[in-house]
Amino acid sequence: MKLRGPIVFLAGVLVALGAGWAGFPRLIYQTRRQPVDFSHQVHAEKAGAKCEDCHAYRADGSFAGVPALDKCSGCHTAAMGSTVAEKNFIDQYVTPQREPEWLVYARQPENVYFSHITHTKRGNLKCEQCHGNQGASNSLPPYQQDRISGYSRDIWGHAGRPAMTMDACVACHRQSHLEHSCLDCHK
Amino acid sequence: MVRLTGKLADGQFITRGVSRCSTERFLLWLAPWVALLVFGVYCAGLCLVKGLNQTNMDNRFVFGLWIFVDLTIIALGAGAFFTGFLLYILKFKELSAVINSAVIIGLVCYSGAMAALMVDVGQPLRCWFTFWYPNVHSMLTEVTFCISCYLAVLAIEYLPVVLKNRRLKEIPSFLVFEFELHKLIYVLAGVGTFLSFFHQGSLGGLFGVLRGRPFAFREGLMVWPSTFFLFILSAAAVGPSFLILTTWLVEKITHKRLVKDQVFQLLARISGILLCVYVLAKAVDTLVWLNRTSPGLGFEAAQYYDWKPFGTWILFAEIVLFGLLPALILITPGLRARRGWLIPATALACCGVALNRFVQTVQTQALPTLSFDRFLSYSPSWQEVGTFAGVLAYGVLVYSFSFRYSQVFPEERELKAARVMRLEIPEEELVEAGR
Amino acid sequence: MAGAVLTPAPWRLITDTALWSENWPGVPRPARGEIRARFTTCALCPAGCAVRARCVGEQPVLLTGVSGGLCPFGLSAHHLPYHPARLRKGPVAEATAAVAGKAGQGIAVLDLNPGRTASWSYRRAMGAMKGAYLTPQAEPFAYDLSAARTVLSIGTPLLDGWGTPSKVNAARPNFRLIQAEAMESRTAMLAEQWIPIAPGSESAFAKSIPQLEAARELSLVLGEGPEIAEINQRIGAFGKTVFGRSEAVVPETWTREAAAVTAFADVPDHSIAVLLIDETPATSYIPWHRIEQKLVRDNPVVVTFAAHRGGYARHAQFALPTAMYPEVLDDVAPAADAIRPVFRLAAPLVATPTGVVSLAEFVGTLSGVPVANVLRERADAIHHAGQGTLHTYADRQRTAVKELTADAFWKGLNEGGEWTWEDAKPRAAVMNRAEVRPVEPVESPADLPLVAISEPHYAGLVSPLLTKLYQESNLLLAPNRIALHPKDARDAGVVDGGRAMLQTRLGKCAVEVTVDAAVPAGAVQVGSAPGIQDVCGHAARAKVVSV
Amino acid sequence: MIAQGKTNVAARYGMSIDVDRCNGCGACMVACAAENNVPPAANGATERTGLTWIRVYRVDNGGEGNERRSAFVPMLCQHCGKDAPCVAVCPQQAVDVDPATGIVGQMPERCLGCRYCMAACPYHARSFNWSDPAWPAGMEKTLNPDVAPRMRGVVEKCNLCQGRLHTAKAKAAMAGRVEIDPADYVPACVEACPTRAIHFGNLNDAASEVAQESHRKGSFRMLEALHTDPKIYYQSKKDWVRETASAPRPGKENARG
Repeated sequence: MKLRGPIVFLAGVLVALGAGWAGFPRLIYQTRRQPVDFSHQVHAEKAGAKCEDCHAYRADGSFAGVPALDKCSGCHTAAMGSTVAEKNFIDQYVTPQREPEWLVYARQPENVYFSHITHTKRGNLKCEQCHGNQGASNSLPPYQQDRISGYSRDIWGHAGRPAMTMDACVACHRQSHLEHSCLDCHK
Repeated sequence: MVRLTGKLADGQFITRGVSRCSTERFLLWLAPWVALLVFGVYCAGLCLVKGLNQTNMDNRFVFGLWIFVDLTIIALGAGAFFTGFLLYILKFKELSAVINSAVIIGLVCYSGAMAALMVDVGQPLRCWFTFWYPNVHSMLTEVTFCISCYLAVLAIEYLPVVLKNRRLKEIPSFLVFEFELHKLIYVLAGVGTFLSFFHQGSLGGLFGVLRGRPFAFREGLMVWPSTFFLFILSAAAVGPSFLILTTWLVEKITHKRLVKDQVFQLLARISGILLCVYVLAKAVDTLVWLNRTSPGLGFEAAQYYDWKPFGTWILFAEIVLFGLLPALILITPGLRARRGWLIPATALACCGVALNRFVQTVQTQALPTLSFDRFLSYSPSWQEVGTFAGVLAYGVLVYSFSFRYSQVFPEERELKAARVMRLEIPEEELVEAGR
Repeated sequence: MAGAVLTPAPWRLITDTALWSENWPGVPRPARGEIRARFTTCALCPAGCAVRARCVGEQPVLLTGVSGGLCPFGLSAHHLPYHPARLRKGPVAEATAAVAGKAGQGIAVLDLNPGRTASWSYRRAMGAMKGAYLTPQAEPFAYDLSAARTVLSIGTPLLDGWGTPSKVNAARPNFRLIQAEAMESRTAMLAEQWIPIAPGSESAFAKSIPQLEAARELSLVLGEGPEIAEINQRIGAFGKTVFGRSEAVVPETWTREAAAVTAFADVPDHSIAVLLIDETPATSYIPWHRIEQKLVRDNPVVVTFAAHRGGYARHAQFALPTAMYPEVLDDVAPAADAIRPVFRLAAPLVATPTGVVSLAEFVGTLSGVPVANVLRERADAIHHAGQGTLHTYADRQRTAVKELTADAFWKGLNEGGEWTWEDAKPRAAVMNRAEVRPVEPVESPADLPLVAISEPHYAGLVSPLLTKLYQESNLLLAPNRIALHPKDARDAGVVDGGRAMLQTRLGKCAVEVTVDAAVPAGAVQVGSAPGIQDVCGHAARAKVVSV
Repeated sequence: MIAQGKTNVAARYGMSIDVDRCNGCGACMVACAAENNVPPAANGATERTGLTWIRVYRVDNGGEGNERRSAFVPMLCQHCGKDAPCVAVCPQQAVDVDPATGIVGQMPERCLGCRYCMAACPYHARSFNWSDPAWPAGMEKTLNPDVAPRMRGVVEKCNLCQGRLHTAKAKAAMAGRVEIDPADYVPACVEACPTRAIHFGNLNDAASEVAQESHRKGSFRMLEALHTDPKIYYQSKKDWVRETASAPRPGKENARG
């Protein structure tokens, strides 16, 4: 009889743990599909493309991010391979000249200022250090969007990916003694 | 039939040996306060949903009615910690007669102030940032930490008051819990005293550290400006006065004697002595500020009192009329023994602390700092007044419920028995008392 | 509870709510894209400042000056296409029918921004239709501040947006400024000397100038009114600081076809049956009662071509939406200090909205005068004349016109460029003695105790951000405001920030009140809103009534 | 991991404002609002509830009639020194002074909206978002992508156009430089001023225009006796204008309206 209290307590703890770890992520994240089943690996290997070839810098040092359709249709006016994904891409986007609405995993909040050029050129960082091995992946992972904040789960660095949260930025800046003020990275 | 059972059920919760009014009268008493509370919640909701444009605050009057009310009620609620300090640490045993009342008042004041603060800030969802990313140099961080911790202490201290309810006492585990809690009370009182001493001070420091506002800025010891200590002192001095005032008010409303007269006398004496010390300290502080601090920052103190309606009368009112005068009444045994002197004196003392908080907050913001700037005025919008009224109603309701269903004044039964023996009591009242 | 704390759920939730507080609905996200610079010329006023537009993709997000700053109106012109008061559609077909129905009766075009190529189109169309081309006032002079040593200005906002501010600023260190004005205006504040005069006594003061001690040193007098030209002639300013206003070359056929320029005040009363008004971008406003006075009594037709609802659209039978800078290609009229010819194009920065009509095309269709390509025709005429240089803003190069092809010249103008003919000989100033102005009847001060001082600037449509100056600070007197001395405000029973009624013999207008000790007692400074101007001009007697 | 970038010598960005040149046109205020995505006035906003990071005050010598002389004084965040009054009071570190630039920064996303910093600022340089920001339909297209719009319930103020500093730094990095080109970093108000009354630069660079002007005769700072050590310098040849920098004087009640 004396044990009843602790048992109830433990059961409660277990239920809460289960709900928090297993149920909650399903509830809070909404999985969205990318418009195109894109393979970085194919482009890197067959087209021999480096990151900067598509994810380019502009003359003023700003970063163009995900390339626009122009860049893709430079090669893909007609099918180059025989995959279904490419055929779909051409039919749905290249031919009607519709920009695909890519979902950017690393999209930072509006108030974040991040300069790629400063990190790669002055800081000598490799793309992989923040983006993980994205460039060698064969397919795009599902885009898990937080229902409340609207941000991608990938920013938080789950499942072995490097995190892109403020804590991660600060940790690295602190290590290299480059932590000055909030406005260095916020706008 | 239903009403009868309701009545019976209600009566079963009332402490044995004391008389309480009928359920209908109680509900009648509650009705206006509940209405006011609902209105207050509506006003607060407006501010939360539509934003603070619902208030009349602006970029120059960044704090309005609420900060003044918060500071004042927290000062008045100081009776809780100070009585606890006197009772448990300094062992003034007589004060156990009012400690419950003091705790309730403290809880009401602090939780009310916190609620108002949550409406007052622009982004209530981010309130936890203060705990997660605290700036230890900020007086507001000190205030937030201490008030929320102390509120927790008060809530724990309030539990025994609730648990002393007749029906709740019947549940054994509650009784055990209460007993265990009672052992902790000294620790709680100690912690509570420290926290609240500290945050009364921090509240004083809130404006005292504003170097950019020479009207409020004070020099001080280490990191704390003199207002830090003056606020502690004034809160400690006025807390007991407010306790006298509320207890007297409850006695008047309920037509009962709740506390022995010597408790009143003790509280009044303590209040009076502390008030004397406070007035002296305040006078010295004011002189130092007028002649040294303010001119040192390039501000001739005379200009502060150039702007109508805040002439030098406000200094006089604050220090003499609402400070020295009640202090003298309260330390004179002959005067404070008479209710006709005691009650007005405590009321004056409470007004004094309110005026002090008003000067610190509202007048500071009204005065220009730039030579080409103007003197500003501000009057609260109905939404602000409504929110504040809601806080007041909330306080009255909590107190009413506590008073009805818990043993707020332990001496009440004893005093009542004495009264019943002394007077011929009409029969129906005895019947009611027997319930 | 204890279990839940060990899971990510509560932490995720509080973080998310905090994040949500950053991007909750209502906070817009600026579009991202490549940042580019484009150049144009500001067409809001004749100053025609060179503009560098910072664009995200094609969308301008910030306007700045090319050399030096811009005025607050020009800086924020890229907001105008989105102004809530924009006129976006109108009864085009009905207006066309109504005008056609009055064919053969007195038609006139009122051009509130004269001196543009479009003005020539109006003149040509009116020439073909035997109509009249009207401007607010015939201003034949141009002033050269760089040659002035002592300038007396009677209420002219010389340092506050007059002429071409960059030229004024460049000349400023070299001349002494005496400002005669009732209020200590922005110009008076920066002038070497301020002579306060009674409000409304500008004309009397001008007449007394020859008796002034400083009269001998004066090299230029600026002000309104017919006596100013005479004084300038007397002090020998003609040919030194006062010249005839120059215009860039126009194709010869235009000058042959064009109707004469008539000052609006010179039009006989009740003679206009059809009035077409071009009020965008207007640099001045003629009160409606003056316009009404010129219209025939029997069923006149007034069509205004406006970008917003606030001006004549309130009175005219037909208000037709028209495009304005920076959404339409137009040129900029020469400024008051343009002593040599100049030609600038305001190339559009955003797409021209659909559903707009232009007065030039309207009258072109009516009269059969081809107006579709007039800007190019004029640029070609300038190029053909082969004089002057093209100054391109992007590279700050000056190229002689002779070295450019006609296409290159046109392209240069369209990508932000200014043609000037620096070594042209300024035209001589010619006195126009026929000028007679209607004199305001003297009113009794008894029932209308205040004298109006009007704001020098009329800006028809301003960016919503101008609330920073009008509403969120008291830097500029808002168009719908009046300012009073504290004493007069007390007498009228009005308070700062309150509402009141401004009353004159012409009518009433609801206004907001600013109480300002800088306004002289007995005067009321009035904003430039058309509603106020309709009832209360400069020097008019007025009364303020609390409501 | 990160190559130790050559740390710049700390800069102290500041301004020198020539009051005698300011004609009060307000271009600085509008340019600032356009650059920093400050919304137009919310319904019923007044000079006390509006949002503006820079405000041009009309000041006068207190004279009556002909004796009256006025001037315009632009007031913005004075970017006080290390011990800025607003920095210490913020309960959650939403305000900081950048040791590398001397810029006093305000982080709207960290801000709780308690407004304590506003009470602390003697220059009234801070504004609170009393309402949700609102632009007329379509006008949000004209927002500057380099500055994040703020939400309701937070404090904002001048940060010397930090967005432009970011752009200048990225440009320098692209060109392989460590130091930014001073011509790339000019705040919007400075750029907009038609009379060039405002100069901007690094006060630690003795050769800069602002550093020299800050030592010139007639240079003054607002409320210097408060020891806030502002980096915004003013200058005027007129004695009465320089006196406006000191605290209000006794007996000046209701001098202005």
